[in-house]
Amino acid sequence: MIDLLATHYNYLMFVALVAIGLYGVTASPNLVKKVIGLNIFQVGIFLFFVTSGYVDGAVPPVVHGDVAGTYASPLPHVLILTAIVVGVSLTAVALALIVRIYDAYGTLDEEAIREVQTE
Amino acid sequence: MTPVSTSLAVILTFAVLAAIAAILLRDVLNAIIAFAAFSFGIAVAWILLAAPDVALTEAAVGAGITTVLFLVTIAKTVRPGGERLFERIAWRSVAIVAVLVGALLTTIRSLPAVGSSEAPVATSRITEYYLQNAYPETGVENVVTAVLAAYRGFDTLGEATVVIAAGLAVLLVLRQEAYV
Amino acid sequence: MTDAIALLVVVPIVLALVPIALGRLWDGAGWVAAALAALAHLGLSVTVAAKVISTGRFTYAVGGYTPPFGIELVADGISATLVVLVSVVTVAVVLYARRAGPDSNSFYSELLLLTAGISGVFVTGDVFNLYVFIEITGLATYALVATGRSPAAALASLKYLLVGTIGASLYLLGVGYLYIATGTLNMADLSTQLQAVGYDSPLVLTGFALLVVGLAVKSALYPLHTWQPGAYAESPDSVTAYISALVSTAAAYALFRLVYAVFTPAFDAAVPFALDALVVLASVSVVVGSVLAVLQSDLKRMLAYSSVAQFGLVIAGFAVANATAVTGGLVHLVGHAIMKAGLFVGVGALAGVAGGRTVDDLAGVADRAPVVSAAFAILAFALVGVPPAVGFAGKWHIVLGAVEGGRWGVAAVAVVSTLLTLAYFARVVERMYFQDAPAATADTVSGPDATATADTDAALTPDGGESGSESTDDAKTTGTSGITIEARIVVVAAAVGAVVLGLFASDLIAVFEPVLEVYFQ
Amino acid sequence: MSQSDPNRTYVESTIIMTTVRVVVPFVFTFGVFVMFHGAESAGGGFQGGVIVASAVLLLAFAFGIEPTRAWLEGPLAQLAIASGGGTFALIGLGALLSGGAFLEYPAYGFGTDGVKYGIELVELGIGAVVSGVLVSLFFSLSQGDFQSVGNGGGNGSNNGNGDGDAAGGERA
Repeated sequence: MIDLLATHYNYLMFVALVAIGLYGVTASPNLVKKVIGLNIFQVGIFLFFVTSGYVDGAVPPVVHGDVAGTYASPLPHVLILTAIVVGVSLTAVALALIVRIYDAYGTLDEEAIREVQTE
Repeated sequence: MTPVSTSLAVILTFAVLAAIAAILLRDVLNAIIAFAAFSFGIAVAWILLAAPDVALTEAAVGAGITTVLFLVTIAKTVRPGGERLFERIAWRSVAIVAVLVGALLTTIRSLPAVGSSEAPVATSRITEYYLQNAYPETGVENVVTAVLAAYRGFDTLGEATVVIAAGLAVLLVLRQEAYV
Repeated sequence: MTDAIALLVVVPIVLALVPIALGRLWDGAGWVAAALAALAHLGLSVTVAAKVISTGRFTYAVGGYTPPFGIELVADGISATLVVLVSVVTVAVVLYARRAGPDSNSFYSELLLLTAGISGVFVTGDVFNLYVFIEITGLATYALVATGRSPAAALASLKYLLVGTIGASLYLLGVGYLYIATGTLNMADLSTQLQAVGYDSPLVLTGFALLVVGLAVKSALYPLHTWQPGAYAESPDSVTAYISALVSTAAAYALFRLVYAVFTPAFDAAVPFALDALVVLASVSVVVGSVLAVLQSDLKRMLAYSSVAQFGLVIAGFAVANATAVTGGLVHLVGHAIMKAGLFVGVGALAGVAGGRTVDDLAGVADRAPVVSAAFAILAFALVGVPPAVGFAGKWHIVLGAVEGGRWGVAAVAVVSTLLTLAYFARVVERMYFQDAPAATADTVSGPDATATADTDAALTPDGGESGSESTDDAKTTGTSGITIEARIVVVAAAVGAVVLGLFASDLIAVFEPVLEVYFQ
Repeated sequence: MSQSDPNRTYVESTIIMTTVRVVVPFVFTFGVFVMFHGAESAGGGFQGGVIVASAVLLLAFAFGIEPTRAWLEGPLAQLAIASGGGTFALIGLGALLSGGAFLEYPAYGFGTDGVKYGIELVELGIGAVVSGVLVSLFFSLSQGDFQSVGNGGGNGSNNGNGDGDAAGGERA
């Protein structure tokens, strides 16, 4: 078990972040905090990818002609760069929606909005 | 444990604690500050994982722009009052999360060890091909940039499209034609 | 020639930039760009389809980089059919939106980006590239849902965004598991690598589960459908028509591609419980979706829950995993898109006449809008599965395949769902044709003249609803009150399309066959 | 930053304004540098675009959001987005015209250097898109008033004291 902790620590943290994020999205009564949870959820997945590309003692994949040396795999980095940009785009749209929802209902609390709606 | 993995473990633990704080703190402003700390910690983790491009992006996007957008949003809205510092625990969500966590934890043992040079990703012919051919084929030393713009340029076109779609989306949502 | 497949994605993106650049100078830039893009897309998709029919499946390496190092696009009988479907629906919706709205430059730009995203999902041969296109599709859809005027539209959009992003992220995590197990992202490469890794590896199984759950969220299977009824009901009619026809369709197609092109039937043979579980999930979705549809009084919500059921049926067809059932699933996927788009445009048009969107509001509407009512009824019965319409062809093959594969449960569920579909549509059609309009709503119609027969362009509607009220141009608002000529063309074309496609279903199946033969050797 | 009127949050301060005036050109240049420098080390269009956008954000924080918005009024952000996206797509399409596949840089026939400059142009295009979108995102969100202006809550000053009661304008 200790052994697993030492060799797979990043993956345990990935599970932790995904769990925290999913909890935040589903449990937070406040809409802004749901979006924060969504971001944490996504970063957890990014950790999974970036860890997969890491090799002990690796340097960043900037190659000057010769290939000698240990490099981190560039592909996961590329994928995560794309995913981060997708994530911030989604966050921006979510926040715009939140501003409009606030303007209409005067609150960001999920329960309070539900009450206003059923009135 | 090598020095890198110790500092990595420390910074990841810090990030997880900051994430927990961001979710549990009841005041939204405090939650956003905790989230910014979380993003900053994660950016450091990317550096330790030899991913400076990702680190730069995380720092600029996560700790920078996203935080500013969050702040601008809550500047327009009212924060929940009350004395409690933390949220109540929602047990129904805990159950949903437990299902996912349980499923993911069973796979941990099957995953290759962190930093293993035997892992399929490290030994993949694709990784090897990029490291060997990116510079001769594109003249770009940073392999990440070469893959991003050349080998997987179609992804990157899609990514730019997502950004444009987000810009348009905010306009459509707020219905103001002044910008974009 | 083969470049057309990449241009299917690029051309809408480029034309989406035109209204952004020219929007301030020229108000009409959006619609013109959208119309041009829709026609160009049609030309390109027909080019791709023609090439597939004449020379068979082809692939395209973007940037000239050989897969799996670069991104590969794949055109086969199925993806070519679906991109033609995208073109047709885009042409119809752009036509319809000109009068029905929302008519702004940003709207058309976003619609074009959505078109690009959906086209990308259909043609890509790379699992991460698929994620990018799924996210483009998602983001553009959230924005379009929020063009609805009510605050409820913003709430529905945010809910969709939260649930949809969780779904897409689970898909991404699934891709991560496959990548960490194999080190590759190309679908064709993955299919061989996965076999080498072993289908019973926990990583592969978890990857499969995550991909399926992620895409099930996106295609709105029960109980992951929670975003869908609100999003469909609160969107403007033109948006509902577009997303109901294409967005979940793209997700269901992605599921099909992953199950057959990446995991292949060999996976099903090695790990039968994976697809068994999917069969159960899909079957539950069929039954619950149908029941919920029967319970709705709001027409758009009824059609939305109907989609939950129909996508359950399509995915059940995929999960039965024999050539007949998969063919049925694909035919129903295409047919459902046409029928549902037509039905939603029909609801929008009829609501303009009837003055409301509930089942009861439609009482006696057939007298006032005979053409659209007839087309709506045809589409309704087509979706129920009355021959010769395409709904019959799809469901028939799913049932046939289920019986062939010994899945009596799926066959039974399909039959039950057909009865329930009949139940909710019969209720609507009965109101339309066999009940008199209540006096209250009769006032909103222009008068006794409007109850005249079909194409007499008598009525100029005073207040017929949101669609045709700005009738500056009499020539365009001919005929029955409040229904624009564009809406009529679209609904009638959908009805004709559903029947014609049903008559030529065997040709459609012949186009799919070579692709499926490869999977089911 | 509190929940009050954002225009009042930004108090004019000579020191901050002067500092920002000095710093902004450097930040801007650094952003453009990062866009180009992606070929040699960490960096690229996205990161550079974000930094350029943050230069504008700095101006907004120092001089107030409204004056900065007025200063940027005009088609600048739109043109950045359209031309950035256009650059990317046209480089891809140009390769088609030169007889290659979409985005096949070598098809231009300038050898490895050609590929490198093609990639840098693409990064610049991405940078333009990202900075344009982020700047307009920021101003849209910070303004936050949409077409419900007629209902009272206009001018971006949604006073934060009204808790609970549904602010006017059920329908925009």
